[in-house]
Amino acid sequence: MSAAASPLEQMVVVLARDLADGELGAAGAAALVPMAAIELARELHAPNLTIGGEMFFNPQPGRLYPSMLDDRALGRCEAAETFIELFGHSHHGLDFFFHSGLQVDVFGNINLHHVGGTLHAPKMRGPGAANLSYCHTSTRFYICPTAHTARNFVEKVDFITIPGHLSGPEAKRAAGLTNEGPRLVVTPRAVLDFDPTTLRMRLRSVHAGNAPEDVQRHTGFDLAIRGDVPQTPPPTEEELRVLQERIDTSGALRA
Amino acid sequence: MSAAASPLEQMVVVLARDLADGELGAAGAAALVPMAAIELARELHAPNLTIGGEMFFNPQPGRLYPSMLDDRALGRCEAAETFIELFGHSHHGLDFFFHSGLQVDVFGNINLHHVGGTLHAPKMRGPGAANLSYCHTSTRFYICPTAHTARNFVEKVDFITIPGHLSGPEAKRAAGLTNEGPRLVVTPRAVLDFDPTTLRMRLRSVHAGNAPEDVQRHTGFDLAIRGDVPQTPPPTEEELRVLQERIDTSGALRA
Amino acid sequence: MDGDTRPTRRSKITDLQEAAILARDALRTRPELCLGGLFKQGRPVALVRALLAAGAGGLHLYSSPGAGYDVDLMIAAGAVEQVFIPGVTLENRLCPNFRSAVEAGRVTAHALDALTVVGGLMASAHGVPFQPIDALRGSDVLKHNPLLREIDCPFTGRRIHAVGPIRPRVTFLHAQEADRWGNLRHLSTMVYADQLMARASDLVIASVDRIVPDEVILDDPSRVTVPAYYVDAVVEVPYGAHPTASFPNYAMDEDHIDAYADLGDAARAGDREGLAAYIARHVTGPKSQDDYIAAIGGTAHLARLEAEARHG
Amino acid sequence: MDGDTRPTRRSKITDLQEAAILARDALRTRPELCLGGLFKQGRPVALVRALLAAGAGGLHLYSSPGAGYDVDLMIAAGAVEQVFIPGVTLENRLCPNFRSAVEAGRVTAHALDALTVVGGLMASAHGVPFQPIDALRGSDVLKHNPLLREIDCPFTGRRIHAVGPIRPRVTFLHAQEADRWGNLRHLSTMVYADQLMARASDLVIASVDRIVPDEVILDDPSRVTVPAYYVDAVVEVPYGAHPTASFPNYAMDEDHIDAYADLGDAARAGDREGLAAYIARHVTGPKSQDDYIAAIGGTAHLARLEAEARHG
Repeated sequence: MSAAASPLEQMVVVLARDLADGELGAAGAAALVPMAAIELARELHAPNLTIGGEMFFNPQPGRLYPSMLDDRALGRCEAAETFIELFGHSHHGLDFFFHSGLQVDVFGNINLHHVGGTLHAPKMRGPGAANLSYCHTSTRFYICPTAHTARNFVEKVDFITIPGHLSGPEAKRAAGLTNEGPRLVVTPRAVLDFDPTTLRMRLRSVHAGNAPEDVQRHTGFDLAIRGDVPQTPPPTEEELRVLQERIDTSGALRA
Repeated sequence: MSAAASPLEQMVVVLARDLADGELGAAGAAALVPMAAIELARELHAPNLTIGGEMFFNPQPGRLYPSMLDDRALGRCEAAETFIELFGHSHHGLDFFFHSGLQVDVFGNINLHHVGGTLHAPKMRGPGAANLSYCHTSTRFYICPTAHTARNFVEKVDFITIPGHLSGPEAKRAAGLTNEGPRLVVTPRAVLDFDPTTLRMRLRSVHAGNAPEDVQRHTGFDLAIRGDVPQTPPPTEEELRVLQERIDTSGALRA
Repeated sequence: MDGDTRPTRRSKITDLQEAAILARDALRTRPELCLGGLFKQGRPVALVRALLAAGAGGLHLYSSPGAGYDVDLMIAAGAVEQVFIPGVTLENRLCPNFRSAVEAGRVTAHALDALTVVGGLMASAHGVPFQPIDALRGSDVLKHNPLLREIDCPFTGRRIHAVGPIRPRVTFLHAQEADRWGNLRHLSTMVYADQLMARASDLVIASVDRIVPDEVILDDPSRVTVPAYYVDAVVEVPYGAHPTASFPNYAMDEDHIDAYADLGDAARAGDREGLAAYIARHVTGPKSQDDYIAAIGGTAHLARLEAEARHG
Repeated sequence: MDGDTRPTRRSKITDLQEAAILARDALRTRPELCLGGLFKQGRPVALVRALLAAGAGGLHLYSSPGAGYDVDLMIAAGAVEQVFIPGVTLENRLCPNFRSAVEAGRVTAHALDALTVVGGLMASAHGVPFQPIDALRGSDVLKHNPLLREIDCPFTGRRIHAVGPIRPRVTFLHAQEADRWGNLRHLSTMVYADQLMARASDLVIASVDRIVPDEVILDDPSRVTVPAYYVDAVVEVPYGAHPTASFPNYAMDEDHIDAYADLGDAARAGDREGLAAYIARHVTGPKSQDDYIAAIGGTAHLARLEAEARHG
């Protein structure tokens, strides 16, 4: 069954494995992959992981939805909150959060505001983003765009909506970003992480069917590939079965 | 029927007549008389008066309770709030509020903290008070103690829990108390108000059966009685009937 | 005087046209309009359409921190000057008219974050001159955010942020139920910032799926989400949130929103005819909500959204 | 591995004794205890008794801004050093042991106001270093209030007040229902500051009239007043709020509180025997809530309070 895993399923499994029991975390705006990852972790090894911080706790959506902020997904959950409580969570922080964006750069900074031009005279205006705080009040976050191309993986974003590692350790310290920040970048092609010294992104593993040079070709900056790049451990049979039978009941991750 | 009005009923009627349609107000801690007054005003001439600001709106208690902060009285109301919303109301202010206390002085200052000694070495420690803000964020307030003696009506309170007119117009201005403050003092014996120039308390009318000199004798400061003191207009038949039949159904104001 | 003749309490029930005129006139004194709900749920879209039909313009738009269809529609109708909403998106795709208008410089879209907007509404609701914020760092949004200030924290000595009160002149909300006095009940699980906005705003107008008897409110006061004190007018508008959702009554109409977005994308590409026809058919054309319902496919179409809300 | 064997989520259900020991040990690190409810409703009195029986001392007491019986009882038991509650009263009469202890200098009762306490809890819940307050003027309380500071408002330039975070080490709450995970449902109309306290505190322990199945919570999430995330332990304690009320289940026991206050007044006048016997009988004596119920007159007595809650 694991051979048949879709790229999004592979992403979900990588992320789920990194979430620990007892943690508090939320999925962010592009919820499909993150929510599946959280639910999979809860099913398999983290029954005391709490989904919270986005105005609801521990939803039981029955299937996956691209948006996880309305009653379609949240009608059945353990408790509802409002933006006032979200204000508090944003300050107290979560254990983990998820982001994606129009552009991601080599330091894991994320742009959701504009590509080209300036903020008020943009060539292309993006959606902006509401939640800027969890990226640094939370212990860590994950970047998980569902596309991985040389257009969205750029050397330097045009606008830092969500700070990742800024321009490295010194800039991060100067800005008061004291938490880990982006830990992993999980895409349909590969898993990337950050060099602990420079905080530049590097290739950690490639998913089945992707060669390191392919990943480099689809990335707009140098991944500094040296030597062999391991393959991402594929989903186990158990992981895939639970994911498909209990979480992604409508097959959204395989569409 | 009006001849039979009890002193508390007389107080209720005086207060009710001073409340206007469309206003927002609350009863305060010693709720019996104030809540009856608000309800009577709503029944007779102020159907759009909103009871609010104390974590609930427009209760329908069925009868009067000495405390109006629990579900006995509030189980049936239009909406419930919490102390966070009370925090907001306390800043935005009400149209009217009610207070009473251990001591009331000639400027309408109220003491609920201690009589004799100091705050931390009191001769007699009172209950303190939670709500210090409505006395000045609200347009006006009423003082309505259910006792009127030379012991609780004093020249100067030992501790200003609730500021009335402080020591007069200048002190009030200096403290930033820009609203009317205490408008009327309504007791079981009389109605008192404040000289607009000095803001000292003076006798406005005496309830049926009370001579001005009796009121003076039971007041610990000079009421500066000059000439005739009018009698408080007694409750009308209508006022008393509505009060007894629809509001004070258990006769708490006549006990 | 007959003792049983009690004076009469004023009902706050009005109709869409009157509500729109009330809002339009208030917004002429200060153009700050705030919209309830979030993205595709609980948005007061019927009130928005009525306001557009009544001829509002030059608006400064606020919302809970995420909005899409209605904001895009108001921009398409030329009614918006500035947008103070952190995230503007249809979620599955970008907002076409928002994007065009900002790229063309016709609309200013401020760079904001959720805490600034929520904090500003909190300051207004609480009646304090500002709300401290201590969770914003590193983002370029901080360089542009027009509502934020840096202050020295009097307790910690650190540099932190603060936002002054955001006090919308008019807020539109959509709830599932209200009584005639304006006590609102959100029966949906998610209520977002609706309660906060109601407390923070000058004038609050709510649409509801239905008006309920007084007793429904009195028998369960804990269910009232927005007390009538904060509400100035209430309008019963069946499907008043369409094409957004009003759970548990009806789901969002994703197909409608997608078709609208296709017209917006066509307009971006130079063909404005379809978008103009959409606005004529859905916004300026309908004389009533019944007309609007007919225009979107009638009750058979809405029955599908109701079924989806019930069964997922 | 059997795919149907899911890992097990931890229940937060515990018993009174364990809850008391948890609280007592936490309070040794910082003695700030906060009590839910207000005056005679929703006070976590069974938890208070258990804590007293477990031997707490030197406490700093917080609460929503008004408290009475339980605070007085803790003072009578010698467990309290400082009181940070604006109003301490039995409403129809003064608190006898509070009064005696403050007059004798055994307990420090700070002069505070509601906005300072609520604002401090708000700052803690919101995670900000302070809460501005702009509605305190003219009171002598401002000269003594230990939690308040004057600051220059960065927006208006005016002198206003600010309060830093109040973060209780332990908060006790009483609610009517919870699931085993600790999701609380207040079925009473009034919830006061319970939600705020839960969000503001380090360790939250709740007593409930009954534990309900998970489905009760999931089928109506809007009814959950305090999400389990904020709750560390939950104890099912029938009549756990007695002698205060737990509406709609049972009313306050005014007679019990009055009889207690008479003993307190006697103690003030020099006769401490009755009060000591009361504490032995109700606080240190009972081995369980069943023992306590027997001590207060058994289920027949409580049936009257239940009837009063139903019929007023």
